[in-house]
Amino acid sequence: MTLVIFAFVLWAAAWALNAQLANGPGRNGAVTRLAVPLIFGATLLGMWELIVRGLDVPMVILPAPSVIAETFVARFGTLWEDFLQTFLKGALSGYVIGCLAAVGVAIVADRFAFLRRGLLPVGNFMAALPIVGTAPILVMWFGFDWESKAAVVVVMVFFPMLVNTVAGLADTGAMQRDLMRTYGASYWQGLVKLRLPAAMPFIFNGLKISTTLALIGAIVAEFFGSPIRGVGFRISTSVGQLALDMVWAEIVVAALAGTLFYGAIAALETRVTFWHPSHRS
Amino acid sequence: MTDTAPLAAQGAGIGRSGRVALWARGFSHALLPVVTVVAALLAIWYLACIPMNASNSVLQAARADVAVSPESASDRRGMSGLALAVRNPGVAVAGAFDQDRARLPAPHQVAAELWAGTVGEPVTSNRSLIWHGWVTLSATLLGFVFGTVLGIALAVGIVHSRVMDMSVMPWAIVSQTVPIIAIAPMIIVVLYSVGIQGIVPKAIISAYLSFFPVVVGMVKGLRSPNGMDLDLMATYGATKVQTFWKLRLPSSMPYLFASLKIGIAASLIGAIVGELPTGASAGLGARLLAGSYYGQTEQIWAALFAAAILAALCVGLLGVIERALLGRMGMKT
Amino acid sequence: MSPVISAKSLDLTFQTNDGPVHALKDVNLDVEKGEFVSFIGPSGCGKTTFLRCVAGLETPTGGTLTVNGMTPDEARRARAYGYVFQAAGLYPWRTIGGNIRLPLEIMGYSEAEKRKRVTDTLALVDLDGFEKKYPWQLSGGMQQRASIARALSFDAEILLMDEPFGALDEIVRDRLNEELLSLWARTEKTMLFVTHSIPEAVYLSTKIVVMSPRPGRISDVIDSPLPKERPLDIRDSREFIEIAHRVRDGLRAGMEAA
Amino acid sequence: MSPVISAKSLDLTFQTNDGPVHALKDVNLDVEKGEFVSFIGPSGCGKTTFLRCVAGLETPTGGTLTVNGMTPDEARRARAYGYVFQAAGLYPWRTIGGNIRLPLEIMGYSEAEKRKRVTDTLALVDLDGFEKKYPWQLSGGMQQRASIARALSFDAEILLMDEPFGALDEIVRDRLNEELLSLWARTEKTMLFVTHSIPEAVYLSTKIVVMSPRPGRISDVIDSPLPKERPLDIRDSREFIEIAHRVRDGLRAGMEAA
Amino acid sequence: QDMDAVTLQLKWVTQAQFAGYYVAEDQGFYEEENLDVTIKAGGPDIAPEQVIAGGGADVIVTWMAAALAARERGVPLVNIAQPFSTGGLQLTCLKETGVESPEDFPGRTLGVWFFGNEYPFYAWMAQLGIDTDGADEEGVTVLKQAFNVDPLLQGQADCISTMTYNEYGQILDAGYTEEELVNFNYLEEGVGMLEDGLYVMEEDLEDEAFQDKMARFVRASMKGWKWAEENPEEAAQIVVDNDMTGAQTLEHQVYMMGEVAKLTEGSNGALDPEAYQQTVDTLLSAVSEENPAITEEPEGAWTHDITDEALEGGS
Ligand SMILES: Nc1ncnc2c1ncn2[C@@H]1O[C@H](COP(=O)(O)OP(=O)(O)OP(=O)(O)O)[C@@H](O)[C@H]1O
Ligand SMILES: Nc1ncnc2c1ncn2[C@@H]1O[C@H](COP(=O)(O)OP(=O)(O)OP(=O)(O)O)[C@@H](O)[C@H]1O
Ligand SMILES: Cc1ncc(C[n+]2csc(CCO)c2C)c(N)n1
Ligand SMILES: [Mg+2]
Ligand SMILES: [Mg+2]
Repeated sequence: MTLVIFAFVLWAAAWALNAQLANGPGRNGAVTRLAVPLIFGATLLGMWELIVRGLDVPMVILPAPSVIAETFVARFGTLWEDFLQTFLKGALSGYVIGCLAAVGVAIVADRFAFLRRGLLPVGNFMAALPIVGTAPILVMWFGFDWESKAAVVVVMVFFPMLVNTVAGLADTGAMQRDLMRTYGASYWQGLVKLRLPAAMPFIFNGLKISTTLALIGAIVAEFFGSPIRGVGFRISTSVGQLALDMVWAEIVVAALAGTLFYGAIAALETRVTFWHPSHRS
Repeated sequence: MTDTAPLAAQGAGIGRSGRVALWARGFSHALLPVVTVVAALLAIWYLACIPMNASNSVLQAARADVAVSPESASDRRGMSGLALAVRNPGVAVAGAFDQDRARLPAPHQVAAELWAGTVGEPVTSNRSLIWHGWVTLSATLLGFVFGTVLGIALAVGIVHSRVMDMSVMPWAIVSQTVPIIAIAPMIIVVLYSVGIQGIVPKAIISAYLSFFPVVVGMVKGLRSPNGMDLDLMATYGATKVQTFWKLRLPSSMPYLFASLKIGIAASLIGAIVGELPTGASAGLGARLLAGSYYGQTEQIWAALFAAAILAALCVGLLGVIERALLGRMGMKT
Repeated sequence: MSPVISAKSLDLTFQTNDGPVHALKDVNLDVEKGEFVSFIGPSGCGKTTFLRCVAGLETPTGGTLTVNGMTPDEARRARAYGYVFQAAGLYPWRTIGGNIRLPLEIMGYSEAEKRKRVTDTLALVDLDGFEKKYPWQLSGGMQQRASIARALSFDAEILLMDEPFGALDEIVRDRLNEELLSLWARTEKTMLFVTHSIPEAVYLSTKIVVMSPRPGRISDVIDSPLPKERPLDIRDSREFIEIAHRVRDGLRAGMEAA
Repeated sequence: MSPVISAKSLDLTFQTNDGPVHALKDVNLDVEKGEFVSFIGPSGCGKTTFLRCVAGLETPTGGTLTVNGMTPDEARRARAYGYVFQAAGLYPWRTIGGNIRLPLEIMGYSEAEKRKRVTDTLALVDLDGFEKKYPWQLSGGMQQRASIARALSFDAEILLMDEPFGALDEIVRDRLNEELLSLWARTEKTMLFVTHSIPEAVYLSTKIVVMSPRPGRISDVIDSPLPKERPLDIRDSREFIEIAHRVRDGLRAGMEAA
Repeated sequence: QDMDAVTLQLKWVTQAQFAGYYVAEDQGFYEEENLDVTIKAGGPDIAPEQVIAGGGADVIVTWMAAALAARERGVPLVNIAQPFSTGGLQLTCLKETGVESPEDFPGRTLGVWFFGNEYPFYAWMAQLGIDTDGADEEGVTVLKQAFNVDPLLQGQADCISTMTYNEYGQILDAGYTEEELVNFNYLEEGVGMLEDGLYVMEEDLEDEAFQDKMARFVRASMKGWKWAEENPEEAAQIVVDNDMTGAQTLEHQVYMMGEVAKLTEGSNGALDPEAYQQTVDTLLSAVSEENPAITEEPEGAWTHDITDEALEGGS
């Protein structure tokens, strides 16, 4: 019980420290910006550890972070193999195919107003659907290896990407478009020099949303059949083996991969859409 | 009125009232393209049934002693559906649209299954899609309410406290990279062990997925008043609380609704995912899974479409509320 | 009688990422009760900044500034002034009446008082009958009048106006100028008015403050000899053109010195 | 010599959801080569619409309009004119140089030619050294000059300008007016210039077209007797004030008639 | 008077595999024993061992391999009864692929259920000396099979796991005949393991009242099983009535009941120590990294106390 009390003391202390940092003199410094969330995260982990130990939570219900960390190090080889299978083969390939296809279709839809007016409501509708539900079907169609995972990811990222890109391509000011007309620009010139650059903030918005979707899609699909590696595979079999430490180690892998993926796209966004008001320093 | 529209003007067609003309224009502008696209998708679907179901069509034909090529089953193994359909066009077309365990059921089969599941069963029956839909919907709505309340609360905190902004926001993003499907069974079991079961665990998964768009949207919304709007409040010597109720909250409404629409869709996904691996015995997710266990593809598709319709209804309803509320607030959407 | 607003060697430097910006330097100005003071000067010379200092929205980094003998912040809390921004800035989710009621709600007026004041100020700016309309249902000029009404509703002694007519076209602007003058004549408020337009400044003011940039300071203060009663075509008069000339010269001199 | 631009009983009606809007009615106008024509009139009188018709961005519903003897659409394809919009409208993802290069890329100039023209036009509008900067790193006045440079870069005979200085303050505006005049004198282009400001119209033009609204039509065309050489203080001259008066009267008459 | 509450966590969704419990509930056998039983259906990712460890159930149905594995991981499960005297797990192959005997496995793709069902498979492969890390001359490709027969029907696997009472029937339903299929029964291959036993937590058993409750529970459950064996049609109907998904068909459940009856036939509920020992030996014969079921001989993993008491009281 003392450990639990100590957990809350830790919380209060860390919060006070963060309040100091966030409102103190170095409030805008890079160090503070990094330190505050890290302290917050570390506090959560610390509380988790203390509470699990304090309440004697069984390992098979919730392992302590220290145990998870040990497993993470000890089984790193397996985790790496799973990461390659799920992330590189399944999620990433599906992400690339899905996003490219969506941008392609969006460009075609942008060319033909009729198609756009028809496709956009349908796309909006589809983007709101629980597309994960197609996972069992796609696994049946594309087999149990990474191809079916990629297929699920393609379907999942396609519609958000399509809707964003179409919206982006249309997001040019009337004046910007008129300018192109005064130059007697051709359709393709207008596309390359005006609409695609103008659409970039939207496209990146779609790309960012799609990162998490891609990961979820790939992992969910593994629950419906997979080779004997992969994050989703390992999670479901480890639950069966009551190896909860391994389950959490895989969750850490997924969260790390997802965060890095998101971060990479966000970094790319800052470079490509540096001109957008939200990115100007 | 000095300008009277000439008879030849657009939309002044003979024998049509202006309203009809306007409707007709709206139709050709908005509805016709959608109908066309949907029709095209249906056509593609029907066409796809032929190769997708070819191997089974051919197998069944062979069983019925119809000549097929190649003749031996082991030769056919490994051939693509398209190749089989090309070599046995008649058989493939004949068998494509009414199989029991089709790889891809035809649209009318799915429609029939949907019809049977909704109109053909009393709503209290465990075979009724309406009943299963309600099971999923109730978890969705509860989770949506949890998620929205949590999301708004976090957003209010983030906007007003710098510490929260700096520490919570990054972790909110990280939280969404955690594969919820992985923790879904654990959430359920852990809650089980503290005596919570039924709708609440699913709702928690829903809330987990739906709080994020609400946080992001509300933070944006609560920060949307520009410097001038805020300064105006300062010139009145308004308190933080007054500024929140009279300025920040009203101006966040359009953002709130935009994120609520995303949130409810996410919430529905959460409820279905919560029903998938955890052996929930009812709900659209359970239907989906049961369909998969017993090879009932029509049942999977019907559950999928039911979920789609549910999503559309939820989002549509939010849209109606949005228009009514923002309209009353004098904000055009 | 002591001045309503009194600035002594006022200084304000903004700390920005690109280094400090000296927005106001050694500004000295006294404004007496009932004066109409216009501020004119090129973009970035600190007109808005000065007004914001008076309003307590910005804190000077040097010198002293008193409003009604208090610090600007105290004056702000005492609701000593109404502020009108460049754009009307009405809240779109409130009707015109609701917008005018806003400060009254915040300041805790009684329901009856609120109703009365809304009706009164709407009449003052000639917008009776528009109480239930939403801002976007009104023209730009009407919106701007509503925003003036909003600043008038709680009857502050001082009115601070930052380019209130900047976004309007010349003809609407002329009319609003006339109305503003008559309002001022009736209510005897103290007015601080920022503008970019020389004719506007000359037409409205009893005192014109010409400012120049980098760093922002006062380069000339011109007391207007024009009578209080000013028909629109006073702008073609000899005196008017002379003052306008002096203002323009002041502006140009400021520009070249910078 | 036949006129560069010739409009005969031009008519344009927009079909909107609230019914038709008669934006231009029976507009007749000839513009000779090398003229500087200003269009002035209250908001909504059809100034922009007329310029857009000339540019082939809008299709008249009646009458005839020729540009260089061609239809406006042909003229557009032949890149007969440069167009400057009210706001600078530079593409934010391109540098100033990149923005000026844009029309050249589209029209397929050679790399060397592009480089040369960008340098030349930047010098013309006094922006040398800013080629590598992004639009948002420049002040509003500089952006507006860059957008003029963009319209000049491909050396069209006609320059259409729709309130290019509307968003700028009076002093910057004065300077750009001077520069525009000298540019016009040097290049002998034909200018069509929309403005809200009477002094600006009078100062710049050889011909002032006064328009009035509902429906938009030309209420007066004033040929300016001012010499081609115009120092800024010509604005205090008798002649200048007289023309300005006539323009103002024309405007007011148009308003009342509507 | 107050009835004693018992929560039973099943390993899988509602189907005739668990008919005995549903029958006992439906026919009032539990009530006769003064028990208020809640039957919780399982699912592909519900680990009953985890549920009972968390306190969500008093007694669970699971396979012995999974129960022993959990025991080694600190969830001290004890087998108190074994209604299934033999097992129904098998590997089913299509003849047309050319698989006739285990010698044909190398180079093939085999569908395997995980989630506790993989232990017998790995034990078998170890016995055969076949690698499981990829299809070549010595090895097979293992596919984590979802709980359906698609991989076989869609040609993605040469052999898949089936239960005699469920998936095998589905393959037949899909149009294949017995002659077109080859079955490898794990029991016959010597790597059978006890299925569907009843397990409780060791510390609970120290409580007399709990012991008594379980004895009554087992007695009533076995009565349910025997009733189900004798009345397969009615039992199937009871199962269908209890299935909330509405996905089960009576026809399939009758088939399943018939096959399940062959597995429960002859069991009075008491665990056969020999069968237990065979399960343990098989598991210990194939300890490896991917098959970490158990590493040492378990102690006290079963008891006859409950069944003894149950059988006594019943007779
Ligand atoms: N919050 C701020 N942070 C940093 N610099 C500021 C800030 N506000 C104003 N400035 C700078 O201070 C100077 C004066 O600005 P101010 O807005 O007072 O000018 P102004 O005279 O009102 O100009 P305008 O006519 O364009 O409104 C400018 O250089 C401006 O960039
Ligand atoms: N695309 C359009 N569709 C419908 N009506 C339009 C359209 N463009 C302009 N109008 C209407 O045509 C009339 C003339 O507009 P125009 O933009 O030419 O006026 P303007 O003289 O340029 O006004 P301003 O000084 O405000 O720019 C206005 O009543 C306007 O509402
Ligand atoms: C304790 C227990 N463990 C595994 C199975 C395996 N199993 C038997 S049937 C089936 C699929 C659906 O019928 C599965 C996975 C089980 N039944 N019971
Ligand atoms: Mg200002
Ligand atoms: Mg215009």
